[in-house]
Amino acid sequence: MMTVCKAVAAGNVASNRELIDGHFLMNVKLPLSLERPLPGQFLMVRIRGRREPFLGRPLSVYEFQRHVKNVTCEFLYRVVGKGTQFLSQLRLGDAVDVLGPLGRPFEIYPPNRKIVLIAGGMGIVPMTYLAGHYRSSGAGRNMKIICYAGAQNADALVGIERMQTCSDTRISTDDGSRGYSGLVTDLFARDLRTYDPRETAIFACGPRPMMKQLAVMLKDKSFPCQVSVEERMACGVGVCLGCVTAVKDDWGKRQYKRVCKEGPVFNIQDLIWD
Amino acid sequence: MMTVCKAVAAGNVASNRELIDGHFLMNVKLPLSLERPLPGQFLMVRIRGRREPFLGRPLSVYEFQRHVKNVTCEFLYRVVGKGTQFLSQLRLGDAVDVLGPLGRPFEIYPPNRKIVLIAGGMGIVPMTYLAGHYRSSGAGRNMKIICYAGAQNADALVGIERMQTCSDTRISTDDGSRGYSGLVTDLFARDLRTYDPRETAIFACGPRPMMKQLAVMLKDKSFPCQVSVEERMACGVGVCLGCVTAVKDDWGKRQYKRVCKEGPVFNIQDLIWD
Amino acid sequence: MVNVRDIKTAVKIGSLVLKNPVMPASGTFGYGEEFASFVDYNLLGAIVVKGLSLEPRAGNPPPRIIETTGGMLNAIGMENIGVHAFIKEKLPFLAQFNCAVIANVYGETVEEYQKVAEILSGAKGVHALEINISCPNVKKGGIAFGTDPDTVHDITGKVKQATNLPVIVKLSPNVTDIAEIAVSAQDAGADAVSLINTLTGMSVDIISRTSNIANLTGGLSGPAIKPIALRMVWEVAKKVSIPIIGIGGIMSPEDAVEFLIVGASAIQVGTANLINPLATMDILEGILAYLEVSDIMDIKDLVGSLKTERPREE
Amino acid sequence: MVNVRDIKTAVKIGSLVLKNPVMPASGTFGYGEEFASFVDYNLLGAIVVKGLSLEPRAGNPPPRIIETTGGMLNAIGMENIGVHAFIKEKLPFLAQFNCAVIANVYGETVEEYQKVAEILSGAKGVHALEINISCPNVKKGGIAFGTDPDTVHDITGKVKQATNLPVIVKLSPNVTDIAEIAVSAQDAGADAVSLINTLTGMSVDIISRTSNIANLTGGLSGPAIKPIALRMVWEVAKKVSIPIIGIGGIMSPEDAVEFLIVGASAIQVGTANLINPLATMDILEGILAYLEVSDIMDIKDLVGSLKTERPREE
Ligand SMILES: Cc1cc2nc3c(=O)[nH]c(=O)nc-3n(C[C@H](O)[C@H](O)[C@H](O)COP(=O)(O)OP(=O)(O)OC[C@H]3O[C@@H](n4cnc5c(N)ncnc54)[C@H](O)[C@@H]3O)c2cc1C
Ligand SMILES: Cc1cc2nc3c(=O)[nH]c(=O)nc-3n(C[C@H](O)[C@H](O)[C@H](O)COP(=O)(O)OP(=O)(O)OC[C@H]3O[C@@H](n4cnc5c(N)ncnc54)[C@H](O)[C@@H]3O)c2cc1C
Ligand SMILES: Cc1cc2nc3c(=O)[nH]c(=O)nc-3n(C[C@H](O)[C@H](O)[C@H](O)COP(=O)(O)O)c2cc1C
Ligand SMILES: Cc1cc2nc3c(=O)[nH]c(=O)nc-3n(C[C@H](O)[C@H](O)[C@H](O)COP(=O)(O)O)c2cc1C
Ligand code: FES
Ligand code: FES
Repeated sequence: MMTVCKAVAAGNVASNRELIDGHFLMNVKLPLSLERPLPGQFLMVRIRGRREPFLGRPLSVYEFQRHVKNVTCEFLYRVVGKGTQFLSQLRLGDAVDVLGPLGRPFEIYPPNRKIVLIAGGMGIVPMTYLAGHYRSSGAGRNMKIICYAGAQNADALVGIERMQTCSDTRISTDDGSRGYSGLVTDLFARDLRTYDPRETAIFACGPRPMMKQLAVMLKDKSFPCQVSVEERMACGVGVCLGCVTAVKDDWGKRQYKRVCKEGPVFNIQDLIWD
Repeated sequence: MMTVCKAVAAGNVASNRELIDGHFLMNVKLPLSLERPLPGQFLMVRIRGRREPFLGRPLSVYEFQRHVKNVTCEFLYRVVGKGTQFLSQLRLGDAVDVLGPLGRPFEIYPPNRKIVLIAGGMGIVPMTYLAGHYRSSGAGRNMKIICYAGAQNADALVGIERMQTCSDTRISTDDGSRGYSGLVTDLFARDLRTYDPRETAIFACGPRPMMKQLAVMLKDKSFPCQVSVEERMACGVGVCLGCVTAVKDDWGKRQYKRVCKEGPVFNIQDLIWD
Repeated sequence: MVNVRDIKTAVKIGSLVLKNPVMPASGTFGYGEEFASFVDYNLLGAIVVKGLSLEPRAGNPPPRIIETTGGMLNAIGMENIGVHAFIKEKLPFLAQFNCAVIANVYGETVEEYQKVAEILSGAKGVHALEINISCPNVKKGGIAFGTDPDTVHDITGKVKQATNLPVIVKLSPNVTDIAEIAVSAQDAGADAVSLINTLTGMSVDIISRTSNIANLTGGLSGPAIKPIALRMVWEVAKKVSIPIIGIGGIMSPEDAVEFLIVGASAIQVGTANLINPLATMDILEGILAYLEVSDIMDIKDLVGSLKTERPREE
Repeated sequence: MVNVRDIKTAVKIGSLVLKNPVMPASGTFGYGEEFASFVDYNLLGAIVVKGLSLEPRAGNPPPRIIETTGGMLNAIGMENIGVHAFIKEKLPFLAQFNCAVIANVYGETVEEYQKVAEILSGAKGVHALEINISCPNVKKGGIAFGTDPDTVHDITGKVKQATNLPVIVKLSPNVTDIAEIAVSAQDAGADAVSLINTLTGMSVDIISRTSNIANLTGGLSGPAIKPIALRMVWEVAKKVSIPIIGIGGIMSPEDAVEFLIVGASAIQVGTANLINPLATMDILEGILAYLEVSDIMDIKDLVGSLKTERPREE
């Protein structure tokens, strides 16, 4: 199942615009040799020929399209530091290097389940790509997809448009400026008892505290739940051991796993949240 | 005479195009507060917000114009390393920081002399600005300006167009592909005896070996000759002592002078060429 | 939120009180003449001038500098006009500002350090001495003074005898254990330590196969060395009780705050001045803004406030 | 101009002949599995694997890395699967390539170094050992082994006794005099030295006032440290006669050539791999191109060819 890319792909920015304050949608044209990322996989993105930012930055795929002469990959990202700041300054034609697709993708369960997606903040990105995958793959076309999407406030709710076209989307904002007032996990908690663990599959991506809360909520329940976690990365391919997160191994013993290789997707019950 | 700039001026690239292979003409829009550089002065140019290149790069002024709302400064530069490489990638609207005008300008002699300009390679830049100054200042309008301009070959002869409009221009190329075949100093040497030291003022800028040869040629002659020399710079304003060149002091003793402060213009007989 | 005007920013170095912790680093501000048109010296904590020796020094032949990734190498070779000319020609200009003047002192023998210190102590308008011990010790075959704890103890003690000005010992980072050196300086009576000076480095032109620096090696400065400088300040802060002045790659207010958090009471801005003559002012303003939004009333509360237990949820 | 195919690139490390001087640096290439799809190992001078200890180690908690200007800090904490698992699970894969395998060895006691070396020497497919002495010496209170010449002499000697493979001693840059340490290693029988390992550094999050590295400090690598690494190779080259492997911030063929010119016989590419998995190949190709245009028939003629007299006219 794991696919390995053969080299760094040379891309060019086709567009890069600010959707809402500090949130950018960037479309990158890439060679046909780039494989289609599976839901949950990510790419390492770097500005070509620059040493600042120095390392690539991991970004999830928001949309991916094959064309006759190239492929295009869309990224949706929030400016949080220097790396994303520099990315946000890229303009039409600027050169970027892209490494990927990387990481362990979501396991796609057989289509006899309800799909619940829980997205906090930029977690919406892999969730959207996953929902798109379900919808476009024959098997998933008739599945019920419910998406819970949370953000700090209505203005920060970005990227949910595409989600809305393919799922029943329920929105929360921390300040109540749109949808449910509170955390997205609280919104989901209200509905939790309506889902049957044997007929439901949960997928989640968001800030660590949100995921932790979800883990607590699901602790004694038997829902299958896969989450995509984030960690600072250097190589993205598993050689530097820089991106580890603590997980329980098969015997329940604590050990570190590479988010870029054994992750970013983990079963929520395997993760250790201390 | 020396003018000190009060701060770094925030500029924006208005255009930046490759004239001939590896030679760029860049026009930068700058605030009105930027003083008009005197011939021989330079500016420190940096790409705003980047640490690579790290230091500013000294560039001579090729042309300077005041407009109603801003000033524009033209630079003509050759890509020789990382700094100029990055400059060459700038595009319309990109932000640059400019510090200046800096350095000791050419001393403008009273207009009763023939002006001889000798330019090797990119030395054409300050020579062109100087010629323009002579022509536009009332005093110099009727002076005779002869310019010797040399380059490696016809293809590398860049920037001489403007010079030709205001002077009698004589061209040399190392390979003879245009004009005199040989070094520009040799071309000038052929004419040397036609100039009267009491009626001539020489200005020169070019690679160090060319300047050294000129110094040897003029050694026992009494021509006033000012040259603009180059040295790697960090601050451009005289604080780091990084840019020194060896000169003879008033008693003939060897000492170091800052090219950015006591220079870049020196009397040729003061320089030490070892 | 605190009002920025109420924030206490004073820093004590021995008997000297600086109004705030921001000053330029020696060698990146000349003798304070060139930057007077950019920076209002009345606002700075102090001015630190280029290193002074007993006699004028011509310095090294060019090229003296080369850019490297995130920094630069320099081998100026301690070019300076000598302590006497400094006092006569440069000090009167600086004396007009309401700002402490710190003289950076350089010697090739312990006696030279002592002599220069003595001369500067007699001059009106010098408020503290910074002893640059990263200099080659001519008597010991060119090994830097600053790499041996005993030599540092010796120099510090001798300089202290020669002056009643506060003495700051400026440490070399080219050592195995900088904290040990700092403790030596403290034991010998130093009023403060400043660190780091440059790391010795090299850069080669592969076409001519010569060094890009005529002196062969040079001192590395700039943001490239900031992580090393921060670590060294942290190590020294754990071992000494005298104030520490943090130096090394400070380009922004955020950088300066990092140094304060790991234990520096004040900071010096070096290479950043060469890129932006307003760097000291920009950094001072930014530190104040940080204190304001962080609700810190006295900068002392920030100094050494690093939390070493790291809660996993940030 | 020479033909690139005729250029001699072989490098001797003790009894081991590498076909060319380019190899990855330990810890930036894993155990060689991940990069096999990018790099043709048959073309590399050698593969150097992640540091191995006697028992498996879990390593440090995250965050383990942070970007800095022109480089990065890491504190992986020597996570590794242990020497036995390496031999059983990883070595067979590497053995299929026509490429020397160098095992990086790590220990907390001299005995551990010796034991790991012994075990590796019995394994088929390991061609040399690289002894990482930048590790905390548990017996001596966590001070790194590599900072004391006597300890280095001791470790090197003991490891040499335990193996008949060529032994490369990898030096720490966090020392006052790296040449002294290199000489110690040579005297004790090291077949080569490699340098530099990372410089200890720090980085602080000013919002949470915690270190950006859970371990508090980390090792600085990348182009930021290249000038320091070059200078150290130059210093060591003046003092030892065994081959030197240059490491530190090599991102391009030009960087690698600088190291060869100051005296390295071979080079390791570290952090560059993390940014560009093809870095080793690109650098190898570029070195060959440089040799070709420079008319150098044997790479040995480039090694240590720095001209220290610098004609002013370049
Ligand atoms: C597999 C994966 C997929 C991702 N997909 C997306 C995406 O689609 N859109 C998006 O906006 N972001 C995504 N991220 C997060 C993104 O990589 C970081 O925001 C980015 O690397 C920050 O770089 P910076 O230099 O701007 O910030 P920095 O200055 O490096 O850091 C700013 C803040 O962000 C935190 N941070 C830095 N790197 C990471 C990281 N890799 N993961 C989490 N936090 C980090 C820092 O700890 C700090 O608090 C993803 C991360 C991972 C691991
Ligand atoms: C007062 C002054 C005015 C100048 N005006 C112009 C101009 O109008 N147009 C133009 O093209 N260039 C001009 N230069 C030269 C220009 O500054 C350098 O070419 C530039 O700094 C090189 O930067 P780089 O990073 O591209 O090259 P680097 O990688 O730094 O160096 C490449 C080569 O250029 C040499 N070099 C680097 N900096 C300088 C320098 N400051 N002076 C001389 N040689 C240098 C290096 O030694 C090396 O051989 C001027 C220099 C000075 C001092
Ligand atoms: C051009 C230059 C000249 C310097 N001259 C001196 C000096 O005379 N005395 C001294 O103690 N330090 C000198 N230094 C070191 C700086 O004061 C400072 O310690 C070092 O550069 C690290 O700080 P930075 O990274 O902010 O530049 C000099 C540094 C530079 C770049
Ligand atoms: C993520 C990472 C892990 C490393 N692990 C090891 C190691 O296990 N053993 C070792 O000797 N050096 C290790 N190093 C040091 C490198 O081998 C190399 O000496 C150092 O990074 C400097 O080279 P560079 O600037 O090219 O990266 C590691 C470096 C990095 C960045
Ligand atoms: S980022 Fe290097 S191992 Fe994951
Ligand atoms: S460039 Fe700093 S003194 Fe001239």
